[in-house]
This record gives sequence, C-alpha cells and structure tokens, in this order.
Amino acid sequence: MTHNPLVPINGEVITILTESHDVKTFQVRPEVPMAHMPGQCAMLSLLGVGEALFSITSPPGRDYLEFSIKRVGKLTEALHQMEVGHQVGIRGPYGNHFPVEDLKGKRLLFIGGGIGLAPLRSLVQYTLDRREEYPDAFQLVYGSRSADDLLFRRDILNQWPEAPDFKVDLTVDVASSGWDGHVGFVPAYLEALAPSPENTIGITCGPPIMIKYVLQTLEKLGFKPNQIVTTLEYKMKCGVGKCGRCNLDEHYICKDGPVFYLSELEQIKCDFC
Amino acid sequence: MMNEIYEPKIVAFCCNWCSYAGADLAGTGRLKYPENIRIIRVPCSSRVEVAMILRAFQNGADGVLIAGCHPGDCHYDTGNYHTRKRIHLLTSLMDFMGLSPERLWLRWISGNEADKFQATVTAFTQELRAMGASDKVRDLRCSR
Amino acid sequence: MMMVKLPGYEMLIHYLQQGLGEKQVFVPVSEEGKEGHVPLGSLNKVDLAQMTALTFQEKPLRNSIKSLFFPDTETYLTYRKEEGRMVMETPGEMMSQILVGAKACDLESLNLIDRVFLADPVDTLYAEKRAKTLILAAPCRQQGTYCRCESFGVDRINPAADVTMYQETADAAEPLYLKSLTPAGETFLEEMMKCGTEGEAVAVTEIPWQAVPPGEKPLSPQEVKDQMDTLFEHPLWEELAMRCLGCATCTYYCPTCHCYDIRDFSRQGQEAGERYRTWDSCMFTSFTNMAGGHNPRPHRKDRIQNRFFHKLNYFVKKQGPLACVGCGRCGDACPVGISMDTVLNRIGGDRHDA
Amino acid sequence: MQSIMASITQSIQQTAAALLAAGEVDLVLGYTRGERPHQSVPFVATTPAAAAQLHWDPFCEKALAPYLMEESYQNKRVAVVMKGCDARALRLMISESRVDREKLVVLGVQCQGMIPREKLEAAAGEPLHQLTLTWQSEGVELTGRKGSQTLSYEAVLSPFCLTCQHATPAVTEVDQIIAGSGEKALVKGKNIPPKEAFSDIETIEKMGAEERHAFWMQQLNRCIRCYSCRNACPVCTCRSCIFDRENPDYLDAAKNQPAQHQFYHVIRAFHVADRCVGCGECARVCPEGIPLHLLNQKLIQDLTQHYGAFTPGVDEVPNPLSCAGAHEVDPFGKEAKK
Amino acid sequence: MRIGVFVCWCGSNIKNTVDVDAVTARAKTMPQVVYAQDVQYLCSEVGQSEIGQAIDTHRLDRVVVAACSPRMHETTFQKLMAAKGLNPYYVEIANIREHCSWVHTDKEKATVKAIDLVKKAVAKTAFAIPLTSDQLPVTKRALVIGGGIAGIQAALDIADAGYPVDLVEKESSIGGKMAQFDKTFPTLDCSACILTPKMVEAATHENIRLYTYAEVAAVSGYVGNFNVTIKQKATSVNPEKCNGCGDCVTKCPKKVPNEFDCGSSKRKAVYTLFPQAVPNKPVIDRDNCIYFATGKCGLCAKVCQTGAIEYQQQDEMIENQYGAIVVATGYELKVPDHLGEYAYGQHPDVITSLELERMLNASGPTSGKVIRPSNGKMPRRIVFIQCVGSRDRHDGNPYCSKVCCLYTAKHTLLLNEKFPGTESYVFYMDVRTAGKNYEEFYERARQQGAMYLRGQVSKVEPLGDADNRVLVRGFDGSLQRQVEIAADLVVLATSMEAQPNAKTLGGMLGISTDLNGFYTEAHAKLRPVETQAQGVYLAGVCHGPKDIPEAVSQASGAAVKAIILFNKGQVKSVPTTAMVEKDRCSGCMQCQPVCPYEAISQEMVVERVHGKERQRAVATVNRALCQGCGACAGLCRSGAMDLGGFTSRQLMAEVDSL
Repeated sequence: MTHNPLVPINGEVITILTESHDVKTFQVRPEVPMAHMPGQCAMLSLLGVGEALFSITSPPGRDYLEFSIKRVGKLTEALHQMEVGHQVGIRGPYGNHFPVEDLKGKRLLFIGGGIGLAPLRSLVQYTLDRREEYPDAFQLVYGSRSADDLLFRRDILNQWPEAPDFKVDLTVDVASSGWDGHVGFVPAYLEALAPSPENTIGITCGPPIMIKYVLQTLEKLGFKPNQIVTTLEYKMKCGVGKCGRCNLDEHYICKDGPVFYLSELEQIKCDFC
Repeated sequence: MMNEIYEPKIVAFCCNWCSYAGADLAGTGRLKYPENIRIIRVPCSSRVEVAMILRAFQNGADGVLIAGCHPGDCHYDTGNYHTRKRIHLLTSLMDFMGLSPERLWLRWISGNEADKFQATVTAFTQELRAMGASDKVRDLRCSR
Repeated sequence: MMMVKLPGYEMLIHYLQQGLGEKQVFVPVSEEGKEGHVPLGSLNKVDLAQMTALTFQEKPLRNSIKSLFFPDTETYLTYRKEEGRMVMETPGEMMSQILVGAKACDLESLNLIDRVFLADPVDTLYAEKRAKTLILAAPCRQQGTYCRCESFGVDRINPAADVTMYQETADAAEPLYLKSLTPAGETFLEEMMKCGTEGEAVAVTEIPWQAVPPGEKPLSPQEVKDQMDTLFEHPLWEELAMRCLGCATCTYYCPTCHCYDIRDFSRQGQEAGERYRTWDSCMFTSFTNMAGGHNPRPHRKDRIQNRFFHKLNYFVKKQGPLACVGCGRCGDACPVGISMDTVLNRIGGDRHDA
Repeated sequence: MQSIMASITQSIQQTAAALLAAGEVDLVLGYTRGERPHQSVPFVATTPAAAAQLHWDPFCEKALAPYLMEESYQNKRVAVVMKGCDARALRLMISESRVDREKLVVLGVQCQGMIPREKLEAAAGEPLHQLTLTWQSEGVELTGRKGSQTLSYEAVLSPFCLTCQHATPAVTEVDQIIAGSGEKALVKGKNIPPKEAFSDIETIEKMGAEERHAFWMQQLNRCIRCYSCRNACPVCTCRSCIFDRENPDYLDAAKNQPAQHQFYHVIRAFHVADRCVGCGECARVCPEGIPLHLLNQKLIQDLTQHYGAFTPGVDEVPNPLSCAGAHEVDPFGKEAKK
Repeated sequence: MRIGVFVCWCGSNIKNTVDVDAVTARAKTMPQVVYAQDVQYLCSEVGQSEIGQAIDTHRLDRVVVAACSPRMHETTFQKLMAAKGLNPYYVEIANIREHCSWVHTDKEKATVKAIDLVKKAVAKTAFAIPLTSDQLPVTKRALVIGGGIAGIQAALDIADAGYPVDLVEKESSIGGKMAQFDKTFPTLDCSACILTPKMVEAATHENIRLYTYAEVAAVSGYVGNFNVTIKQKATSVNPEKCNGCGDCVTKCPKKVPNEFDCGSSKRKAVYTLFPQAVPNKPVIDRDNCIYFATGKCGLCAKVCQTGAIEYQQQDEMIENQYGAIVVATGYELKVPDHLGEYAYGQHPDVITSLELERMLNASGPTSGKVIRPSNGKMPRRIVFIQCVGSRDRHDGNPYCSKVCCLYTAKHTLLLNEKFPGTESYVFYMDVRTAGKNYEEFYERARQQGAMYLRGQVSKVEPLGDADNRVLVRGFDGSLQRQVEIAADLVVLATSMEAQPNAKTLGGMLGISTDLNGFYTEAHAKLRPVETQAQGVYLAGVCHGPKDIPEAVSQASGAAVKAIILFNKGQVKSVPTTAMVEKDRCSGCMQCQPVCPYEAISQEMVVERVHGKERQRAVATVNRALCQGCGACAGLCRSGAMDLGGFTSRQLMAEVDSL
C-alpha cells in the first residue's frame, strides 16, 4: 500500500528566533529533505496536540524549512513552547506557488501585513537569490500593528534595503516612542506611495481585511487583475484537497491555492472581491 | 483464580483547608495507607467540575474521591454544600446510567482527621481491589 | 456475467457466515433507533424477514454505507515517546469485507466520493477499503416516496455493484437471484457455487424481475449549476439559516458528504497518543473558524449556502456531476425539515409541487 | 376541533400581518407547512403577505425559543409564536440575559398538545402521505387507503404533552394569548402526578446495574455527535459551548468511544439539570432516537425529591444548583461522615 | 517553556522511602522539563540558592519542587521565585513527603507514586498563569461585637492604640456575664470591683462609641472595608434627656422576672440591667410594658421630670464602615431542665451555679444571703454536681466547660467563709485545675472542708421529709459504693454553650462555627485569634470555654491583630481569585448566588459584532471580595468562569497526567 499522505515525518527544530512578543521563527530540518517553491505551505504537527498548515518562509534550496508562527491558539502555543532539539511532525509541501516564471523581467511590488510577510519572504529571498532572472526594481510595502510587531527585522531593516534596487517602505498602525517611520494602515500608505503599475506585478499577503483593501487600492492605482497576486489563508486540516473546509468556490485553497491572481479570484464566489 | 492483587488507581480531589490538611496530618503522624491514591489539591471541593471527575474515569481511574470539610465547616462557608448537591446528582445519574457510582466517593475529612483520611483511603482501595479494573466511562484509548 | 438462483436469502447468509473468519460481512439490520449495515458476526440472531425487507425496500437504509469506507472515526497514527524520541506507527492491513444490500444511490455516492478521495494524492485509508470491499446491491423496483434518485440520474434498476440481488416479492422464503457485474463478483458467485450451497444454487439465464421504468428526467448538472450561479445572493439562504439548527445531521446522514477533521488524542501527559480523522460538518462554526478568530464563513447563512453550492455548483465545476444522489436522507433526518427538495423546489426543479 | 386549529392559525396570521404592517416588528417567527406530509416547520414572515403562510396544527413541535439567540435575529424586533414549554424557556433566557424582552412580542398559543409524526404513523398503520387528517373532538380522524379510523388524542399526542402542566404560557410572560375560538381544548396537561410522569425512569431504575449500563451503552453508542440535541434545546443557551472548547478540550471528537458519548451526555444533562423545561426537543430531534430526555427528567426528579419542588421557567430564580446550604437534607448522611 | 524540577531528600525523610535519583532521572524526560536536580534540603538556604542558580543557569521559567506539603513551604518557594523575578505562581509543589514518603513503606511503589506526583505538578505548572494581588485600603475603625469583659478589653486596647472603636452590646448595659458574678477565682477579687472601672473607662474613652441595646444586623465587604448595619433597638428613653433618677422604675406598675438574677427576683418593665449599669439609663422592655400592650398606663412618662420617655421611638438601622471586627459575643449557660435526673425545674432547691452566684452577690436578689428558694431558710448541706451537660456525649455537650471546677471550689470556699458550718459535697468526674494558682486554690477549698466525691449522680429527688429536702443518689468511685445525701440545696455546674444565634452572626461575618457552635479559629495552634475571614478576630468564650484571664488575653491578642492591620494601612487581596473570560461568558449569572462573598456581579460590555456595536451582560468578579474558593468555576457551564492558580486547564492537565 502506498504511503498515507496524512502521516507526517519527523523533523528537528534546529534554530528558534523570537521575532516579536507573539511570533517566533522556527528552522525545522525534516528527516527526509523536502523541495518546495515560494508560496507553498507545509503541515506542522505536535503529536498529542494537533496539526496546522503554515507557509514556508524560507526560500528553496536550504536543508531546512523556516516557519514563522504567531501564537493564536492551542497548537501554536504548544509550538512556541518548543526548544531547540525538539521534534516536530512535518508533511508537505502543499499547494501551488507564486508564479515565479511570470515574474521574470517584471518589477516586483511586495505588499505585506503582519505575519503575512512570511510567504512573501520566501519569494523575496528566492528572487534575490536569482537576481539575474529578476533584475528589475523591487519594492516592499510592509506594515504591522506596532513597531514591535514588525517581523524579519534583519531582512526588512538591513539586508533588503541594502540589496541593489530594493526599496523598503515600512509603516505601523499605531505610533510608539522610538518609531520615526510612517504611521498608518498599509492600503492607505500604498495609495500614498502610488507605485507605478508599469511592467509591475503586485504580490500581497496579510490579514483578510488588509488584502481586501490592498486589492482595491492596487486596482485604483491602475494595476490590472492579472498584475495582482495574492495568497490566502483558510483553516486547513488535510492539506491535500479532501477534508473540505478550505474551499473557496470550487477551489481548495490547500491544493489549488494558496496563490491566486486577482483575475482568478474575480471568477470566484469570494468575499474578497 | 487470579492470585495477583489488582492495584486500582484512585484520583482524589482534596480541599486545601480540611481534607488536604488531613492528608498532611496523616503524613506527619506517619499513618500508613496504600499507595494507590494521587491527590489533586483544590481550594474547595466545590471547585471540582463534574467534567473533571468524568475525565479521571475516562483516563482510567478506578475510583475518584472527593474530600471536603464537614458540612458547616467549609472554609468558604457554603462550598461543600454545593459539592454535596452536585456530587449527589452526579452519583444518582451515574447510578441511573449504570456507571458504577460506587467508584465515586464523597467524604468529609477535617484537618485533624488524619485517621479518617487513612481509613478512607484504605477502605476505598480495598473495595476497588475487590471490584477490579473500571470499564465504565473509560476511554479505551487510555493505557493504564 | 453470471446469474445464480438461490432457494432463499437464508442460503446466502449461511454461505457468508462460513467465511466470516477471513472476511468481515455487513448486512442490513434495523434495531432500536438504528437502521444500517452491521457486522454479520455481531448479530445474536439473524432476522431474515427483516433483512430481506430492508434489502429490497424501495429506499436506502437510514444510515448510509459511507461509514464502511470512510468510518466516522479512524485512527491512522499512534505514537509514543521512547527515550525522548517520538515513535510513530500506522495501522496494519484491513480484512476484506463484503457488503450486502446496498442500493444504487449508495453506489453512486461512492463514485462521487471516489472522485475526491482517489484523486492524487490518493487517500490510502479510503482506497484500501474500496479495493477490499465486495458489494452486493439490490435494485429498487420503483422510486421511493421521498427519493429523487431519478432526478439525480441514478440508475436505481442497475446498481453499479459487484453483484446485484433480485427477489420478486421481498419474501425471505422466495428464491434469491444473484447477478455478477464485475470479475470480483463473478469469482464470488463461482466460489459460492462451489462450496457452501450444496448444489442448491443453480446457474440461470434469466431473472424473473421487472422494474417500473424511470418516470423522471434527470436534472442536467450544468443547468443546475448555471441556475445556482444566479442564486448566490438569493434571500433563500438567509431564510433557511433562520430555521436551520446548525447541527450536523444532514451532513452525517448524507452519503456523499465526506468532510473530515483531524484530531489528536492524548492523555497521560502527552507521552503517547494517537491521531485520527473523524467526520466533520460544514454546518459547524468551528469547521472554518481559525485559531486567530477569523472565520470566512461566520454566519449560518454562509454555511448553508456553501453546503448547497458545494453539492449543486462547486462540485459540478470541479468534478462534473452533482454531489447529490437524491436519497432523501437529509430531509428524513433534519429536525426542521430542510431537505434537498427545499432548495430544488425553489430553483425550479420542482417535483412535489407538480 | 378543526375550528380550533383553523382559528388559531387565522389568529396568528392576522396578528402577524397586523404587527408587520404597522411596522411594530421586523419579523414574525412561527410555523408553516413543511415539504413532507403533515409536517410543520419553523418559518419567518417578514412581510404582511408572507404572514398568510403562517400555520398552526399539532405538528408545530419545534421549540422556537433557541432561535431568538441566533445571529439572524439580533438587533431586530421579533414577534414569536410560543407554546407553554417554549415560554418557560424564554423566561429562563430572559432571566439569564440571553434575550432582550423589550425587542420581543410574544404571541402565546393555547397549546393543544403536539403529535409526533412517527407516533401518528405507527398508530395509523399507514404511511403519512396516504392520510388525510380531520381534528375531531374525540380524536383525530384518519382517512387513508385502508379506510377511516379515529384515534384518541391520548394515543397520538407526544408523551411530553400528555404530562405537560404548562401547556398555555403564563399570561405574565406573553403579550398576547392566542386561544382557539372558545372551544374546549384537546388534551391539555392532565394532572399526571410526577411519579407517573417519570414512569420510564422507574422502569430503568428497576433494572440491575449491568442491565442499565447495557441499556445506555446501546442508546448512547448510537450518538453521532451531530449536536442537534444541544442546538435544539431551548435552555442550552451558552454563548460558547464547553464542548466546542479546545483548550482544555473537554470533549474528544472521536465518535467511536463510549466514554466520550457518556461524557457528552452526562455533562449535557447536568448543564440543563435545574433548567430543563421538559419540552422533549432533545429526544425529538435526535436522529438516532436516543431517549435523552430521560437523563434530564432523572435529574429534575432527584432535585425535586431531595431539594423541594422546582419548576424551571415557572418558579423564581435562583436555580437549585446555584444555591446550596445547611438547610438541605444530607443525601449522603452517615456515609460521608464515617 | 523551561521547567526545572527539584527533588528534596528532606534529609532521610523522603530519601529513605523514595528513590530520589529515580525521580530526578524520570523528571528529566517529562514534557517541557529542561533541568532536574535533587537536593538534600530544599527549604534550607543552600537548597534555595541551588534553585536560584539553576534558574539563572538554565533560564528556567517554571519550577516544580518535589518536597513537603505546599501548606508547609509554598510561600518560601514563592518568595524565592519573586526574588528571581519570576511570578510566585510559577512554582508548583509536588507533595512527596506528607502524601508519599511518610505514609508508605514500599520504596518501589512510593517511588512510582512520587514520579506521578511530580508529573502531575509539571503538567499543572505548564499551564500556570501569572497571578498578582491588589493592595486595598483599610478603614481604620474597629467594630467590637459583644460588651462583656473580652469585648471591653479589646475595645480599650484598640482605642488606646489611637484607633476609633465601636462597641456593640445587645443588652442595655455593657459588662456581660462577669457583671453577674460575685467573686472571681483564684484571687476572690470582687468581680464588680475590677469590672466596673473598665466599663466606665470604655464608656468615657474618647475613641470608643458604645451601641448598647443594639445588634449587628448585616455585614458585607471584606477585610479593611466592612460595611456593617447595626440595629439600634428602641430604648424608649431619650439618653440625652434622662438623668438616671430612677423615678420611672419606681413608679412602673409592671413586674417581670429579672433575667439578670436568673429569674430569682423581679424587675420592672422599665429598668436598668443592674445598679452599676453603663450607660446607666433605663430602657423600656416593650414586650412587657403595659403601655405598649394596651396603649394605657404611661406612668413613667408622667413621672419623668425631664420628659425623657419616648414611646414613639423606632428601631434604627445604622450603617458604618470598619476595617476590622472583633467578635466577643460570649456564651449562654445551659438550662439543665431536660436532664431529668437532676430535677431542675421540678424542685425549687435545685439551682444552677449562676443562681448561687447571684445569691452570694451583695447586690443580688438576696443581698448576699444564701437561701433555699423553697422556704427562704439558710441551707446547711449543699451538694454540688459537676459537669452538668458538659463532657456528656449523650445528653449534653462533648466538651469540658473548663471553669466549673474552679468556681465550684470558689463557691465552697465562699460558703464556708460567709456561713461557717455549711457542708459542701461535690460530685465530680475529674477536677481540672490547669491554670496559674488554680491547683492551690482547689487544695484550699478541700482543706476548708469541701467533700469531694468522685462519681456521678444518678438521681436527685424530693426526700419527702418535713424540711422538704432533696435526696441526691450517687456513686462514690473511691469508696466503690452508692451514696445518698439529703441536701438542703443542690447546685448544678451547668455547661457553657455557644450563643444560640452564633451561626447566624457567623454567616454574616463569613466565619464558621464548629460542631458545638463556637467560632472556628484560622489555625488551632498558630492562629487562635484569627478566623477564616480576614479582618475578623475572636475574643473570649464565643471561640470556646475560657476563664476570665484567658478571655482577656485573647481579647488583647485580637486587638493587636486589628491594630497591626490599621498600622499597615492596607491589605493584599487573595491572588488566586476567580476570573471571567468575557468572550465565553453568557451573562446567565447562575454563578452569582453561588458566591458566599457576593463577589460576583453583572456588568454590561460593548462589543463589535460584524461591524455593529452590541451591548451584552457578563459576570464580573470583585477581586477584593473574592476569596478564591472556585465554587463558581465548578458550576459555570461554558467554562467562562475560572480560578487563578487552579484553572480548568491546570486541573485537567493534572487529571490527564495521572
């Protein structure tokens, strides 16, 4: 009998990085290497607690996978209690990935909110790793609730701004002392920045409400639906398009998603559009 | 005939002020009783949820002991009356459903009744030994 | 194809009983509150009259056969901590099984689930049960009072099973005819002829059984789908939501619903435990509610709408057919009388109004 | 009798239409005919015209009170048709802050007792869709393919209605009583003493412990955990249910463990122990036909026997499980002291 | 999460019965445990610093201590946690001494159990939430309930420390039982001579306010902030106007038995309790006053020159705030009329000790003469019967009333002294003379001629002779034979009993009574003055039988407790209080009547549902009132109510770990 796709393999936590008060990034090395593409997800599980799907935030080609996990419930709370050397169940990768072929030769506009930067980061690193194929301008518009909630600080504060032709624009919802950057919601900031749709593809991920307004803003800025890519997150259990809960119209986000062009979403009965 | 004595598992909820203290006093007095009991400390017997009792049985407890202050002596004035009422109803419902209510004991043990604590644990253990392993409310996935 | 005549239902049961050591046999039984397929080996007494009546009645059993292929609870992983490391184990191979007395709609529902569970990556738990189950089905002479299998294009007269069973009068004492439809069915009949029936089973060339021909035109999946597309914003969904209880009855009784949850069970300080999958229902808030509190289908209206759209629109788009076999179980079981008819009557597929 | 049904139906329709026309309410929650023969289902009328679809007959079993807590009914002015049992539940819901009485118009119906469809079908010996019913004063007249017969109401009424003492909502609870044209009611709450009301319980109590266990195992193991008993119960009013709680997970989702079913049903019964209004919805909606009401009744019986008579939704709060004291008889007596 | 487990040997106390190494080794494999160590004495300074170091070295954030009972050293370890900057409630104790090593002998089984107990503690602490206590202000005014010697002493001490005190007395005068006594043992001081100055001091003290003829009607609040309603009964005499002349008393035509003299004399319907009463103002006993019965009479009002009689007075409810309450409600004496063998109430010459005491008192009904009630003549032979209703599990109280041995000795001495030639016979079970100079006092009584007969009295009956004497049949244990004594007077040493309303008052105060109705102290040995209710202290016999010096000592102790509280000026609330998860709470308020402290109330919260604002009710807990019993959490259906330190998650984790 073939392998049951629901059975995970063991992975070892090799590094833990505290990103903010409720987000940690875990490097997990699976017993058997897993090849993934940016935007894909994997199912992490703690035996005895449960299982959930997380986007892979590291780029392909490493011997580990990185997951940035926000503490919101029982499983994530237990994951946050892990220490280096602990074991975690892993299966995947699942779902489609960002249309990396379509992005070649385009200017890339990444728009992220909060933990939504996690899947984008994989794509940013992937494209940076292959800058010869993606030589055009990069821009990241990223926001979070407060300055303390900004994730991947090494990347957004140091590495990416220093990369050639990479503009990083940060914003926070609520001002706090020590933050002299922009204050305001991501969609509004995006509208103010008014990036040109010219030969550009906008790629966004964040909380559902942010995505909704970012999509509207991009269209207002002149982006065509086939210039806008987003990645969606629903509750998922099986990861293989069978358990039934993550459907959006006839699509299962875990299998047919999570990455969609807005042009695809417009064909779909969906509350984002 | 089985020669081996069945060693039952007992989960006890003891109120901090009377029964837990009674158990402490049994210790101080070096009174001996069977090892089968595991005490969970609660401030008052009325803190115990019915769900916790059933959960203990699910997990393979052969007996559950709820121990509190004597009626009228509750540290919190009326807590044990609530316990009494709730456990009474639970016992009755368990009986009605054939769920071996005799495996659920409610006892009043004061802080100075070390001997009563000892006697209770001893008697409960003996009775449960005679009854054997519990198969009521028991989740079969719980190993013993 | 092979056709066999047995002196009665009893002989079939007798034969099946002999093979119980190697095979699990499920037969139709109705006992207090329960009507479904139960293991033959678990019966204290075989009530042939009842079994015959249930096999040949003109409606499916209350409980669908999906649980034999997709059990309501199924452990697929056990684990324990050994010297600090998790050791995982998966269950061994299952025993072959024989299902007696399925209906055409039941078989059609399996075909629908196949499209999902047997698609890549194959659901091995389901696939194994499918592969290892031999199905003996019985046709319906006419459409049941509350059935609308005909509307959903189910061929109630020719169930797509391994073996079809016929009996003229649904009387246990009357002869029972069996017809094989697959190689596995043929092997089954051959073996039955060889042993256990002591020469009383005879091969025949004709089966004296006649059905009432279908009286209804099947709905066109595409047309239904198109119609549903126009009804996404229809007030009907809120209307139903105001009466729906939000329980899982319809989905659990539905032979085509196949949503599941994955859960861990662990006690004793999480040092051992198991992971199982269990039926879940799109009618529950928790079905789509995310840990962070966001719920893409927060209202009962959204959930009811999704359920009917899944069956009458999404499934058509993704798989082709409608995800309903018209068995009528949802309407029978729903405490507030919501059924597939309730929706179909509204979208012009009226039958009962006609 | 036919006229009682007709006049109640008419009265509901007229009242509903008037309320809707005057804009006094946004919607009227009542019953209408279902798709199946002799089936009445909950129905919401939002326009005076739709009020004509409202209907009343002895198949209007479903308790309507739980709907009032649902999202669809929030921030709306609602008129609701209520039987005695429903009104008792409503009273509890009001005292427990679960509904806003101000936004409600309660149309209390002089309930004649409800008839379970299965019971009627069994008594008739013929499928329901073949039957025409006429409500006669001495019973229900059935006309089917086998001819005509009249069954007494005692023979077909729900056992809950036969023992019901509060068929008509208390006048204090309702805004309007809808009575049936002055004719004598069918079978109202007969004064059946509690002992007889609880006769099923006695039957079970007479069994041996193992027999009782076997009985309940057989019953509860059928549970499919659809939660219809919880969702239909007019006094299961928690905003968030303990059984949906993940942390700690009180209830495991496995449907093949008797222990989990026992846990669910014991706790469920406990949570309505001193609040059950005896409407029988839990048992009625159970698709597996588990007699869940027995657990509730058993607890009510225990409470009544040991702690004094108490009728949920009729007597004043506090509920028996919310108060306890020295004055109560010690049910454990010497046992706990020894 | 990084849990550290520390296993204590407690010298040999644990180590001899539990394989400490095995427990430590096993602990290392438990979930979330990153460090485990065994230590000889965890409670020692060395042990504490070991834990402290391990917390630093291994970055521990939770600690499990496997040692003695948490009732022993929990606070020690909590302080250590706080010192290390961790929440005190992040430590959990596994009781492997009192609940394991001391009660078991089989080392293997005890070790298995110890491991389970550690596992349970680890499981619980993994779900611990940080808890803190609030600082609450204290009202610096004390209430003393009961104006007997204990109450007076407590009030004086608190007042002398500079804090205001209200003293509530149910009778019309303070003084209590001691005011009824003649002399006190073992010094034979005149009771009134030592009590009266204290009464006066209390009445005149600038910090003391007297509420006589008053009762406590309701108590709410909590330590530092009690709200007390005092019911001031109508005296019908305006104290401002009354000059205490006594004319009203003289003229009053209605006579009733005088309770102060145990009914052996009469008083008027308008009366002062006793001549030295404080305040010395009469009150009208409305139950017996003719005016109040018939509306006629009014003689007192007519004779009162100052117009102080006010029939229209009403009972008054006075509400005050207090920081501390001293309970000094005293006792009653058992009326032995149901003990038929003693013929009390059947024969007039069978009396109680207090009746004798009143006769001996110069201001008593007989002006100090002892007489036989039946004929007014002096008794020659008096039989004293001890332990009447005390130490009697069948018909009386199980406890010893403590003072009877000594006052009976006192009575024999006084009789012998005042009326030489009186014969005193004492039937006793044991003579208990623990107390300074008590044994000497008893010896003196015996030397002075009191006859002590060890044995019980089986029957007291009329002799039927001309003098109508009483025959006492008893058993002399030392002689091993029946004795019969023809007595002129029989004196019963009746049992001290708790006040009949002790339970009711206790209920208001949130303190419990023992099986005998006496108030229960917080700890029998170490906290004999405190009660379970913080800020409520005990003084005198309401806590159990005591003699005067003991009652006075305890009163001073209680006063000091109140003074300490006032000096600190604030109290810490219980950290382990109930808490409401508002999102889960339906606001059904079924928890409200469960709370014995009235700590739960309803509040309205506004929340946004799908973009719309909506108001709904939820339960809320007043942390200052909540004492952390968890009865509410045990009942809450939805699990919205939880208890800090004992959350459902924690308790479930404990259950699951076993």
